[in-house]
Amino acid sequence: MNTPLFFEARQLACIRDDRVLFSGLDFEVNGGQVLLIEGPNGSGKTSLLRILTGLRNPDDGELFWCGSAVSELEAAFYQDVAYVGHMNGMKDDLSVEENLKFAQALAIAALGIDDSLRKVGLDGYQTTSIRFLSAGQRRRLALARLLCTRKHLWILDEPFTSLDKASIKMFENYIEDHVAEGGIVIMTSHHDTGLPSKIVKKIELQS
Amino acid sequence: MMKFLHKFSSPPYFYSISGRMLPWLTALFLVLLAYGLYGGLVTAPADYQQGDSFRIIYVHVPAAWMSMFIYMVMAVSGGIGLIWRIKLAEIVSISSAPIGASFTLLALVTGSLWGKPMWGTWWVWDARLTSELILFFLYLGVIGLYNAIEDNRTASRAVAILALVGVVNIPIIHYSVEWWSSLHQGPTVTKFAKPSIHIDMLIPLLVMAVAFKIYYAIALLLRCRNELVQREQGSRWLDEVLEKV
Amino acid sequence: MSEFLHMGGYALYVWSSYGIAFLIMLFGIFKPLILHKQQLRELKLKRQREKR
Amino acid sequence: MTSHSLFSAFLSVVRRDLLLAYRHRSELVNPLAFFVMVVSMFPLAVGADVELLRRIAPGVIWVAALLASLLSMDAIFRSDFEDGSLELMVMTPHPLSVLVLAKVVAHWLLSGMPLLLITPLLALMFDIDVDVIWVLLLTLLLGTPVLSLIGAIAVALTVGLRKGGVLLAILVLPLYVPVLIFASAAVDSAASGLPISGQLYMMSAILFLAITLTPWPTAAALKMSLG
Repeated sequence: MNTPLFFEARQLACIRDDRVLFSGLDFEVNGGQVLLIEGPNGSGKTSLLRILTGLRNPDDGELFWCGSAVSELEAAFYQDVAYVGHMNGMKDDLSVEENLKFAQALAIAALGIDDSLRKVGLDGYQTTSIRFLSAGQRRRLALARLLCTRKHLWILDEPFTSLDKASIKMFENYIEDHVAEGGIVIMTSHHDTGLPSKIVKKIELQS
Repeated sequence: MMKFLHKFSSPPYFYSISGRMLPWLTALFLVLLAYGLYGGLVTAPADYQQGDSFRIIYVHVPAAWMSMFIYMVMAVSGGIGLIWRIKLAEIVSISSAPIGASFTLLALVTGSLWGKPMWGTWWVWDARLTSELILFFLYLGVIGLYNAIEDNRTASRAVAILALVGVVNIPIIHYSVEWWSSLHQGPTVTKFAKPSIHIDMLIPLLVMAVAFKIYYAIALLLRCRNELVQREQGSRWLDEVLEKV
Repeated sequence: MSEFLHMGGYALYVWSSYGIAFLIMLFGIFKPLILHKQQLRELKLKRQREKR
Repeated sequence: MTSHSLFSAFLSVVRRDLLLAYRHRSELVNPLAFFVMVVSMFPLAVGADVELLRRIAPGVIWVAALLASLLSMDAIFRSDFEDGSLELMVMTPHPLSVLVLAKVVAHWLLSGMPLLLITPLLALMFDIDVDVIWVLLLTLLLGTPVLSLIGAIAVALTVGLRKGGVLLAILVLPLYVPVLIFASAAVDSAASGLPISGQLYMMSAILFLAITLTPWPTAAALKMSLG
């Protein structure tokens, strides 16, 4: 990753059902950093993430990726950003391999599918249909999707839900690797992460 | 121009301006209406073919014109609201829908009331009336979509998209219905060609048309104010408005 | 006057057209007016409740 | 950097949707069964007088085709919306309207084309002679894609709603009027030996207009429903 990565939000605001979830929100994240968004339920964490991904328009404020406004970048921004929301975005009727192949078809392929699956401990599940995977396995598959496509910015909404201790540790390791290579991770999480504090930057959303 | 538009679109300013304009508009509407009705019902000579039943055009034709005009306004203001996110444009767009639908309904009803004495049937598959019927369905779609979505802002964006798609389709629908009616009806003069317009007949028609536009402005401002108050419930500028309640 | 009302035999159609037009347009004005009064009254009550 | 070209992304979306439908191929029969049933209702309703049936056949078959495609329309975005894959499709470097076009093409192949295959069978039910059946098939070939393309806009507008079904029909049926008029008229005049080129030109014009114009509002509506 040659160009220095830099994601900035200025004066973000979000209103839902006539209630101001947050306003005047500023933050910056540089390459090699993890931004942890904390706050009680209903404080707008998910809405904020959906605004950062561009899926939802902010009621006010502007987003900047590597210096230029996201609203102008559009395609170039989506080239670099990956999102793991509450729903994993996998088709139940397709097999593990088919889902990952489709994800790669819409982005730039990075790691091979077999390598990605081995890294998340899903090797051998290539042909099984997603329908038969447990919630934890599906979450690990979402991680595999992140590994097998080249994305600088990861936006993760409660990535560790339904994962056991070992899997959480594994997920955190890959987050550290990604950030070590200069990538950026923006995530929300209920339980405190085992990530080293020097790379973690926190912001708090009031309810 | 943009500065004015921006100032005009600030809710408190719009609320007070519309409040002051409404009485004048109502007065103007009543004057024009009186003149138009008097012209249409009294001074205009009866049509040599249709007799006095032609006087229905003074309601039917302006209503039909308004149904089309309001759909255009709805689509344009919806587009402005969608592209530049001007809240007032969204409010104008969605407030116009029910008014447009009522004019379309009025055009259909008066059209069939006009058709009965002439052709003995309440409904004539005439090109203009059929296009009007389809326009009514388009309005029902717009209103149905708006009511189906809870969040006001998303609903207005959905309505704007549908109205823009509708406005592109209206000419195509109109052309195909015209062609269809000439196919089945034979090349007679279309039944609803306006009777040979004598100057005394035309003036009241134009006056009524302007009166209907003023009426649309009044109804639109009233609905916009309601929509505005509903969306700005939390804001402070409503305080002194509430004092007077 | 009665001749005027007679409308050359089309009284039913002409006057019902104008009657319906009058009703629809009246409804289009008074419904939002009444709704507006109601809306402001409700909002005032709601704000008073919140202040307490 | 092997960035996949737009066309290969288009193809992968179409391939994925066809694969998904193949996994549930029994469901593909439903719109067809509905189409056949609706058409067969008419002789029961209006009587078996062959002359009458032959006259109303084009209109009946076309209205049934229209309703059948409307029924299967909801599936275009519904499952993608619910399992989150629609969000991932929005977040790709490729313009959403092209991916939307891919989904509509896949939907047409699964719901529009089968109607064409079964229509000759139905046409025999109404004693339509062979060369008119060809014209009927041609109008369906030109018309059913337009039904999918325009229908996709309404589906995108109502995908976020629980009770979108009936509303979908209300939004879309007025927009189907031109296709219905020109298609039925083409078959009608073919039956009486009149030239049909005018109608077919109009239908092709409407088809190309739909292909070029409808993906934009559909993409905008999807982004709005996701927001």
